[in-house]
Amino acid sequence: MFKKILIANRGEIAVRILRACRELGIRSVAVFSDVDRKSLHVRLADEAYPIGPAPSRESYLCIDKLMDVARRGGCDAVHPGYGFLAENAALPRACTDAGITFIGPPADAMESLGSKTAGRQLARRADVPSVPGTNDPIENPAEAQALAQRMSYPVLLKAVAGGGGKGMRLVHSTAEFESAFRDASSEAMNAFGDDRLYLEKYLDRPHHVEIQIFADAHGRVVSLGERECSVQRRHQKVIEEAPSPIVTPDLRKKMGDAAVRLARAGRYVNAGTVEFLVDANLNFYFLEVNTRLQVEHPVTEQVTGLDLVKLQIAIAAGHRLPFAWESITPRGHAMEVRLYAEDPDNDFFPSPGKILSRNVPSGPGIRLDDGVYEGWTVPNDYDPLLSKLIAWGNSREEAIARLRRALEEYTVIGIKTNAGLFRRILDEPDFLRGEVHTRWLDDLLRRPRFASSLANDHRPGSAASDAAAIAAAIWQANQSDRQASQPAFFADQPSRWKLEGRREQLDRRP
Amino acid sequence: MFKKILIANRGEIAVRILRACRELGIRSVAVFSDVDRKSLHVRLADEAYPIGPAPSRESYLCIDKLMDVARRGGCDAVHPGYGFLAENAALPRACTDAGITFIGPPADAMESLGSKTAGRQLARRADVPSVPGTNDPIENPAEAQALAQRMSYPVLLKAVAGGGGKGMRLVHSTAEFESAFRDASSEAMNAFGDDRLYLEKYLDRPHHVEIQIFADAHGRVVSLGERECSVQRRHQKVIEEAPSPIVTPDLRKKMGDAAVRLARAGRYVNAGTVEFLVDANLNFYFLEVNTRLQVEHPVTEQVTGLDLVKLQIAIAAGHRLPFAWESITPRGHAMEVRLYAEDPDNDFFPSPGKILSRNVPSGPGIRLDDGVYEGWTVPNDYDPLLSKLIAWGNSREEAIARLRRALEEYTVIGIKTNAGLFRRILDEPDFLRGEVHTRWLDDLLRRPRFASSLANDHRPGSAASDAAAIAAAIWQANQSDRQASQPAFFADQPSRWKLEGRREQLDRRP
Amino acid sequence: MIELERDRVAWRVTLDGRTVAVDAVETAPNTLSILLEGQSFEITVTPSPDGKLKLHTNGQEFTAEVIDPRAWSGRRHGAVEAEGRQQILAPMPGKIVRLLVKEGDHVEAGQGLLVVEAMKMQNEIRSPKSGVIERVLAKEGQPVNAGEVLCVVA
Amino acid sequence: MIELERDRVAWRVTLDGRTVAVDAVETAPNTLSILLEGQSFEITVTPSPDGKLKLHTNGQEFTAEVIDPRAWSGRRHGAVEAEGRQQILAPMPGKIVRLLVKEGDHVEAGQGLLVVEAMKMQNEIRSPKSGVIERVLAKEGQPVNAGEVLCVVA
Repeated sequence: MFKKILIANRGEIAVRILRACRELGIRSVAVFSDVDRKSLHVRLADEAYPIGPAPSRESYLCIDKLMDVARRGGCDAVHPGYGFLAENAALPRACTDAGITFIGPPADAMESLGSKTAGRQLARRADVPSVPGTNDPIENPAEAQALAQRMSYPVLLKAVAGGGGKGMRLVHSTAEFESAFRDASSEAMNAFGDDRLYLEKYLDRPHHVEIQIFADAHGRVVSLGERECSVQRRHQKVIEEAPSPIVTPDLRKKMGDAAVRLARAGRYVNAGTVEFLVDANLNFYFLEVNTRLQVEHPVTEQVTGLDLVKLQIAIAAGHRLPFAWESITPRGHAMEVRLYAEDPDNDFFPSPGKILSRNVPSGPGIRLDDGVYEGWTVPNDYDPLLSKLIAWGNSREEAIARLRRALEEYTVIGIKTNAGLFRRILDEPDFLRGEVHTRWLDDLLRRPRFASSLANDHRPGSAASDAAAIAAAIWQANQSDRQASQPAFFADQPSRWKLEGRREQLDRRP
Repeated sequence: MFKKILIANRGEIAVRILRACRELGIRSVAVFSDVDRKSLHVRLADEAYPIGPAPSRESYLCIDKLMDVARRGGCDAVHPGYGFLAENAALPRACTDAGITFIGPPADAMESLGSKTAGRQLARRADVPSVPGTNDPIENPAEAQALAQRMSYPVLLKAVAGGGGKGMRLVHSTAEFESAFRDASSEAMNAFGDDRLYLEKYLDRPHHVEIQIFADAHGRVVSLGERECSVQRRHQKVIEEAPSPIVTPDLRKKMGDAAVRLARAGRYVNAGTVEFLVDANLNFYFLEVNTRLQVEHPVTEQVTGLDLVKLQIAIAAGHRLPFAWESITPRGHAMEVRLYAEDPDNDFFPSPGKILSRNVPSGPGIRLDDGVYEGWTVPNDYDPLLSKLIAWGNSREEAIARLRRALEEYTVIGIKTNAGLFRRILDEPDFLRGEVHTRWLDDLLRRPRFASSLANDHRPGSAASDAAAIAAAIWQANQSDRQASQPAFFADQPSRWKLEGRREQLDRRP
Repeated sequence: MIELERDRVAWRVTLDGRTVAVDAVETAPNTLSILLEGQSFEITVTPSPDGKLKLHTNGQEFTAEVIDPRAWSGRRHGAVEAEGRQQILAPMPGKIVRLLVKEGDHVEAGQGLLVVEAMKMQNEIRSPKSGVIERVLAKEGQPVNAGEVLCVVA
Repeated sequence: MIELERDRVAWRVTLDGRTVAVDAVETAPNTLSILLEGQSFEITVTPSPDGKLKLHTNGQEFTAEVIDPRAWSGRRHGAVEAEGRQQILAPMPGKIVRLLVKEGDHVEAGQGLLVVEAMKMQNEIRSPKSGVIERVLAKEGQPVNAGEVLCVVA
């Protein structure tokens, strides 16, 4: 087993990895940029070394600096976490050159499975279905129309040069095809100076479901089941859960087998995630492979009882996957929310700053993968993920109830967070029924807040609203007293005074 | 189901219960004494009412005040937690009179199983072995000698009026019996004015193992497996775990069956714990029944996945135990430590005070059942339990590694805690092998600290010791600067000065 | 309309004219635990740059603006009393909705003199000193401008 | 023996005569994050009533006593300089183990003058001002009493 692992990352995932190291008796080496000296991962690591200025391209993305720390610190392995260099094949190559083990897939497997086009080619060879369509430009509209017929409508016409929805048309029937093709090509020409189109099957409100796989260096590949990650804001996952509310045992087996076939075809080793879209008829289509630990790995850990980071380390050290793992049965249900320093009133724009005080939830079924602490200043320079809050329950209902309870306990003073977004999502009937798709949250956020169902005590004029108004008045009164520093207004002698608050101005926010 | 539950308790268990209520959509009503207005359970409850001055006999033990709050608040059930009134049959009786459901056993079952002597009589009827011996005074020494022979030595002679070891003799063989009897009676006469003795089988280094049972109001009784609670300081449990490292599947079934028989015999309903002593030969002996939720219930929750408080509430509401629960198989291993505000340098005397700052552990496998928060002042008036820290792992080794890791992350400024005691226990080879008994910790605490095994970096002159010395010097320098308030010493301009610390004085404490 | 009154340890609160039992304590900076007729609320207060307050409780968010009537009378009463003859001025444009005193009345410091409505909020103007109402210039129903003399306490 | 020296942002630390790289920051009240030649320690400091410090790190507990030599020279150097002729007095009973200057030497404020050993600890006595050593009364190996004049800086 390794003696010392360099963690080439920061924030909650660096903390997650160093905790695994500590539990295994392996020394952990953190790295930090100039703004991260006081970061939690630096405080908790066994060793920590500076690697340069705040911009990540001058610190966390500098392979040379990382390898230098690894060598100086006598590390025998490197864990990349997720993000930064985690899917950059140059890092495993540099590790190999330095005689240090990379905790992740080999560089070749990373490249052959990690790139979207190479992954799709591999998927075709491994008999894993991808979203049907022409990846090459359409030469002949009539031929494309015939293909659309075979794929069955609706289909999407997309500009080869496109992006941002320009030159894109949703086609519902063969009758619409010709005019849609004309419109889309001319729009594409206007927008990009390139009128070429390609054809893709349109998946109506698909679920994002991904399979966690593990492969050892001895040819064994296993699936640890799926995660449902359909709740996304602009293609960014915000809530993940395991198991998926739509996946049946039969579908689980089919998707797991497909993911394992793909991993074998790519000679994959270590942890990986095969992402699929699943349509309403439970057809699944390969999307891409993430050749690393996922942000959302804890939900799989909570239902399987496995520690995926420790598994990654063991596999990198050459251990075999024990046979028993193929027969692992998930228990209960787990759900994760990603708590970000974001301003919900300003389109979830990052909102860094100093955490003046906070209450974090705890108790039965609650796990917090924390990357911050009270008194710390969230820097401006990186992804503003603060912590991941994970709830486990015997059932999906219990997991949701615990998550909702934990979110009520969670308070932060000093920075804005997206916690309110999750409270809102957890009240949505669609979500509670598990009927969400990858565009569901974006749709929801376009709807006015008051249209959604609300518990009675959310309404203005409720006890909560009264209490908030009273708190505002008292806070202001205390504040005035402090600013005035007039001892007469402190509690030493009864002082009668009044303060009036405009309760009419008290309105509820999302 | 209930609409509103009065929680007749405080601290972490009140928080634990109100969390269950919130997850079930039941309103929670807290009560608080004058010193508990700012307690966590008051902050987190849906409602909270004052019940009088700090002394518990004037607040938390006042059935009248509690019933008054329950009536005024419109509660339809009362949960007593543990301690305070939890095993006082007057509370369920008062509830019955008020037409409010008591979440716990009926008053009669509480009395028939809860008292030590009544419990033993019931155990005899239910064919559950107790520690062998004469519960009645010895009339005839010769007869007693014959009985001792039949029980097999060693045996204990104990003063009927006794306590504190006076009039007690450990007898190893029949040859010693007569003189031991003489010595013990005369000692008992001198100490208590009563020379009567009784005889009990001496269990050499027994384990404390307890069975968690649940019984519904429809005659169904199940065992949820055992907890090992042998690590005790003066008969007070400090670490608990599930499963027990010494219990075999066969023993688990036998003890579970015995516990269920006993519960049936006592017409028990709701959660209860049957405590046993287990000797080196895996013979088990009934000790007593705790007719309530135990402090250590979370370890059972972590391995079974059940929420015992929710189960209690469901059973009190008349629900049936589902059949499936009999077939519940524990997963992995869980271990709990009880974090107290205690001074380890002063014989673990309670050490209340203000929590100026703290870091609480989190991450995989860690659950914190918290009763306090930063900025709160632990009052002088109650049991100084701060929080329970529970670690779950796939194996006992992993649970221990996670607990150790979590304890390293746990820091508190402002009050003293017993956290260091657990770090010490978790390093003990006996404990790691599961070879502990009810007197093991008391023995350990009598041994000098340096005799125990230590990692190298614990020694003076180590890096940790150097770092601590440096931290002391820097802290003192900063402190002096602050007190002096001389801006010249702040970082604006380079200021050269020296501070010398006597590193020789730096010694390591337990 | 919320009115607060602080005695030795607790707040007495009037909510739309109804007195409610409120027990408020600060548990952390900008965090209040409020017991409102027994109901427990943990409320965090975040001041906005625009002077409004954001309030979070149990996952709900509210926005409030507090207007301190002490600012209106130009001083904080309850501390030392103002001395000499005092003109009571309208603190902002509004409408006199109620006169609480008439000329010749004896008033205590802090006693309400009249009620001004502005921005849909009613605000009581109180006496900065104990004394006698020398003159009342305001009339019920009358609109007033900021700075206008409403009455005089001597 | 630990010696500290602070430049603009960091501490330079000498540990038993060996310079070590230390990066120390305060992460919470009485909580220091120390990087000692790369090793990371989170250390909480609890002052005892007896003036000693309790230190916790990673579950280990240490006790330390810090004696600040600035107290010895009667002032903090590095701030304003003392003025006029200065007698350097022994701050406590001990033994002169080393003389660092001789009569006629020019010294800077803060420069070491001699080393006194007391309670098994060596403490450097430094000049409260820049100037010239007018007289050296102490001898190496000589025991001294508190308050005894050791040298004079003019």
